[in-house]
Amino acid sequence: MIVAERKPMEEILSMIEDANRILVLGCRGCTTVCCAGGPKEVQELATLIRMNRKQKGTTVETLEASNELQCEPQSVGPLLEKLADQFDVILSMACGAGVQTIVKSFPDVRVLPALNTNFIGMAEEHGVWTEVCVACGDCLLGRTAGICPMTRCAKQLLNGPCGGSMKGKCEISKDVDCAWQLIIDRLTRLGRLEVLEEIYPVKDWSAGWHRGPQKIVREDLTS
Amino acid sequence: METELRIGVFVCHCGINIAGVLDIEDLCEYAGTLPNVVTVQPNLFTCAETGTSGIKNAVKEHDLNRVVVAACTPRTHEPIFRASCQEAGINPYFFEMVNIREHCSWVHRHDREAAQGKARDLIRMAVARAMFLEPIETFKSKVEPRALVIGAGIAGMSSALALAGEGFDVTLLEKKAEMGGLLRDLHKVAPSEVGAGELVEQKVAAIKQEGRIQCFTSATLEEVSGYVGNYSATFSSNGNTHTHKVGAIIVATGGAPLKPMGLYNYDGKRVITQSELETKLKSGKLDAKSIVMIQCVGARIPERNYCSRICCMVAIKNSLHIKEIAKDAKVFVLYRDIQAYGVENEALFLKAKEAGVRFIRYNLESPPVVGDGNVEIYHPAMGKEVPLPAELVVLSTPIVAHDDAESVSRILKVPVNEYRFFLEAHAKLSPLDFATNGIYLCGNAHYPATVREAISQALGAASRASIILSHDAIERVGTVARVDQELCSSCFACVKVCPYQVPHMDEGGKAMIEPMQCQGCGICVAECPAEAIQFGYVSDAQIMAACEALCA
Amino acid sequence: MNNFEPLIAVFSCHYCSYAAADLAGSSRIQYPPNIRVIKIPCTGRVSVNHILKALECGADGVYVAGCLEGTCHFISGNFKAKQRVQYAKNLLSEINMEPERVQMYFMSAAEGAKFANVAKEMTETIRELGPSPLGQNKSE
Amino acid sequence: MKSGSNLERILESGQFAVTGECGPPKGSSPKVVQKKGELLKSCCDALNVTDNQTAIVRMSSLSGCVILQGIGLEPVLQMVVRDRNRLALQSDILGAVALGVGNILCLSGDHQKFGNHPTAKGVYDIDSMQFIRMVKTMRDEHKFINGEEISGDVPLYIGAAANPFADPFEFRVTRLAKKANAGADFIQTQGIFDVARFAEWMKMVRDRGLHEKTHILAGLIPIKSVGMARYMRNNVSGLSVPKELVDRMADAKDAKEEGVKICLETIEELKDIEGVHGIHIMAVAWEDIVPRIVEEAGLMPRPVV
Repeated sequence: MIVAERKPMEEILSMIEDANRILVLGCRGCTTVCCAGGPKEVQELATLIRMNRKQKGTTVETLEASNELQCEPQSVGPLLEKLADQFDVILSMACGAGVQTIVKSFPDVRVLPALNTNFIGMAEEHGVWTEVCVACGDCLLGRTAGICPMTRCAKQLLNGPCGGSMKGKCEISKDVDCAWQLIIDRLTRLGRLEVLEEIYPVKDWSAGWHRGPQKIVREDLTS
Repeated sequence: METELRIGVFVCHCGINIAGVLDIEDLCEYAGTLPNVVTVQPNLFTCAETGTSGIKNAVKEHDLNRVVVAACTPRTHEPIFRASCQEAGINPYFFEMVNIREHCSWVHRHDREAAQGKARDLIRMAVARAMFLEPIETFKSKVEPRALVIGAGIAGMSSALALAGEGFDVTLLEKKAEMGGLLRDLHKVAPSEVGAGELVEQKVAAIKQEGRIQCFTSATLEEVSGYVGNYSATFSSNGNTHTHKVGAIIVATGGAPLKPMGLYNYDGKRVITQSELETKLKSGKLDAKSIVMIQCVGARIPERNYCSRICCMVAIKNSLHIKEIAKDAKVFVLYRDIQAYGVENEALFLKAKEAGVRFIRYNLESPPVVGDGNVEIYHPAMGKEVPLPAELVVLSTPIVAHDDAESVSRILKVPVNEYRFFLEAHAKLSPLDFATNGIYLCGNAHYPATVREAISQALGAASRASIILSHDAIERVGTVARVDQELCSSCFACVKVCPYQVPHMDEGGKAMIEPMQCQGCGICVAECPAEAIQFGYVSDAQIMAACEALCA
Repeated sequence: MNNFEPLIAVFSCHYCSYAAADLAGSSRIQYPPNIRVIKIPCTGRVSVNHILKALECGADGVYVAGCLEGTCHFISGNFKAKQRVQYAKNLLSEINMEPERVQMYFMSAAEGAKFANVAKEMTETIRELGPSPLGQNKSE
Repeated sequence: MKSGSNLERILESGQFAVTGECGPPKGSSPKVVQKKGELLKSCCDALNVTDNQTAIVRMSSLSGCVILQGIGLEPVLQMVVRDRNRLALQSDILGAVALGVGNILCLSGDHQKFGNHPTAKGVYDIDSMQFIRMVKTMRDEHKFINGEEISGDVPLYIGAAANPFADPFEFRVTRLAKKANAGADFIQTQGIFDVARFAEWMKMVRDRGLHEKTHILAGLIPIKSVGMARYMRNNVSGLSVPKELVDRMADAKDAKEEGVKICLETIEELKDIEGVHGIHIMAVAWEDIVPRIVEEAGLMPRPVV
């Protein structure tokens, strides 16, 4: 899932300084699941905004809503469509994709992000998410025992651990596992360590980072 | 379609308990100004017959659909007023109580003005909350009058017999090929001196005679689903798989003495454990004339820091048995601390000392050293190492949990501690219960216990279980959390935070809370990021309304 | 600001702190009349949004009073509450309000005196802090 | 001959090589490089010029190489993949060859987090292994990494690094094998303080015949003070500094002398390990000690091949 977290209040408050009618719009998809931008967090943020204004002796009108999947234009729905124009600002609590979908749906309303979209992650335990995928567009998990060195190796090495790997930890921090140690451990366990003898060729980045916006079209699904 | 809210407020004088401090007339007048309040009535004692009938009459007369009573604590009086509401024909949960006695008149006697203001605030908050009350129904669930007892050692057998004696069917599972458990290996049970074997045979015979107990040996528990009164347990026994419906479950999986591999030259021949000693005593094969017992072997050490509690008594008991067989045998007990609690145990300890058993204390820094035919020990009184003759060395090792405790714990969703002993819901309030309703524990599965303790716990657990089993159905008030699956984002937050592991994902991938299992704490409700969990009993709307009414 | 009388909302759990408040009452232990108890089944029921709401609606302080640590009637409710109170404190800091306006307390059902002391302590804490900028007292 | 560099000639003729290291300045003066070069000129067969070492910005490695060449020294061009993508790497390589550089050391580079620009974006387009192979392909097949033809020769003697002290230990030799297969002609190891562990690693290297595929130059870091020893023991990832060594430095009357002594003892031990074809001395901020060490290790004068 996409993992995000709320921006610092200071940043949010300064973005909406001149807005008096604010729609705080959550997403019931990923950002609900990562507890950053679901209905509960929407309420929390709206309340904090009102509290802040009240402290300053001014008022603000907030409306709290969440739609199903903010990155799906269809999920805007008629009700939201009707409401949106009444607001100075739509403060989106979705990921970057959700924010931009709302931007596209409401060309005349200021749409602002309340979250920082951090990474694609897995839920380690309740309240802990870790980055495990960088959406490189050229998945190599099949050759690395299911552990992604593009995400989890600070140098994105493809041919084994660098000289900074010590006691299973990465040189950048004792709290970070060396991805290659994990890969080697798991390949050893699976009895497939020999796959690492081969020199992994240079990566095809054309489908990944720094390559301009990507698009996937499934002809069988389009109309 | 919303019916108009019609709230009646009843303010109690409680004699002078409330009226002596607060101005009831003012409170009534104030309550009358609050939104949706259609009638306000003062009572001398609202809980008296005149008061409750007053409520019932007012409901009819004013067509009330919400009742607020400002009186004493709901912890004692709420049921009375809920019953009045029900009798008057409105849902008993359309009732809200304000505590202006314990929380106001009794504690602010010296500041009447402020107390009066606080009472007004509390009434205002309650009226606001009342507007969002939701009707709550009770529902019933049938109880299977059968218990599952896991483990047929002394604790499990005792539980099973007790339950059968009360007329309940029992499914008794034993993982070994025969019943009896740990006791099978023992000699005599202190302080009664009853033969352990006899005790086992008695119980086994009783169980075989008891038609209500179905015992399955070589059995493994595989799966348990359901909830109190209505569990379904699947297990295998001798190659067959069975599924039994049971209303309650007792965990009596026991424990086993630690095998002291690698400790004090343990070899099972010249260096043996207490239970191996008992086997020798039982068969009359003990011929050693000098015996050294070492206590706390593998216990109360950093990696296993609990005291097994019973080993001191076992050592005392066995040293006395040795002295009985051979008066001139030299018996030394090397100990760190002695656990001989209670009159009888203390008496046995003295008896052992009188019989010439020598007790020498050691500490972890200078443990005894087992040599060839002797044991070296630092004697604190002599201040030096002393060799003790030892034809036989007996190690007292702690009871440790069985390896399969973990799997039973997982299947039943009940907790174990770091040493895999099962963990009760509350050490004092519910020592035999798990937090999950309808599952109980006893014996060594919980913590090392003497036979006597194991039996008392077993009877207690059986009695706890019979409270459930004796009902045809369990009635449960719907003060429980419920998932609105339309809103559920399938984030698993409820699954992860519920202390009772009740929420789960249903086949549609949405969270589901079985009302019979829900304990009504509301933890998941507050945690759910999708606000998809409803809790009509104490809803967000009610709490928010009370907050909004904090200030007039 | 000597005449400032703080208004404090208390989320009190049925099994422990509400019972402790009852005991304070039946023992006639006097404490400041500044607190307003909102009864909940377990402090685990309290969400951050409830705490914020009470503050937004004018409470000068809010505290959550649960069972003693390790003895929650619902096992871990008071632990969750403690975490959420801490989170709420962080949120207050983010909007430049004093985090001390929100507190967590633990007490058993038998601790009537503690309930009273906590009420006193919290009232004093809030009196020191002064009126909440969101409260009804702020203009005084 | 692959490049015909002095280093190549010495190693290929079976002589014990000595290389040194020269860190360019955090500034634009060529004099600093020249001064270090003069110090090391007589005692080293080639001099590595570091590439933004520890991710701290310095004068470029290639410029350092050219400056050294100007005073008659043979440089080893260090290059890290942290700062350059495959385009920049290849173009710099061509430029280096054009300027007469004959040796290259292909590295990943220390993570940017450790340097003076911790917020910089790391490039890591390709990894060090792929880098080695890329240079080899450029040299041997006259092809860029995309398969296109290169006009002209790319005569480079290719080096790589190895760290026998990093984890997982067993995999370190596999990684060395990969580097040798990728095209590393010589290897410079991490600084060695734990000779026993290095010897163990070398045994694994010999078991796989790798000492015959590539020339291993054992890394040495002369220790100047107990503080430095302690720092390296506690803070430098990938180094193994035994406690006894720290104690020895702490107990020494003259720490610098003790450091030299340790270094010389280490060299003696290294000479006896089969498969070690030379040493690489990294005397960071203590360049002036190198001539003495090489002299007293009995490695002077340097052979002319």
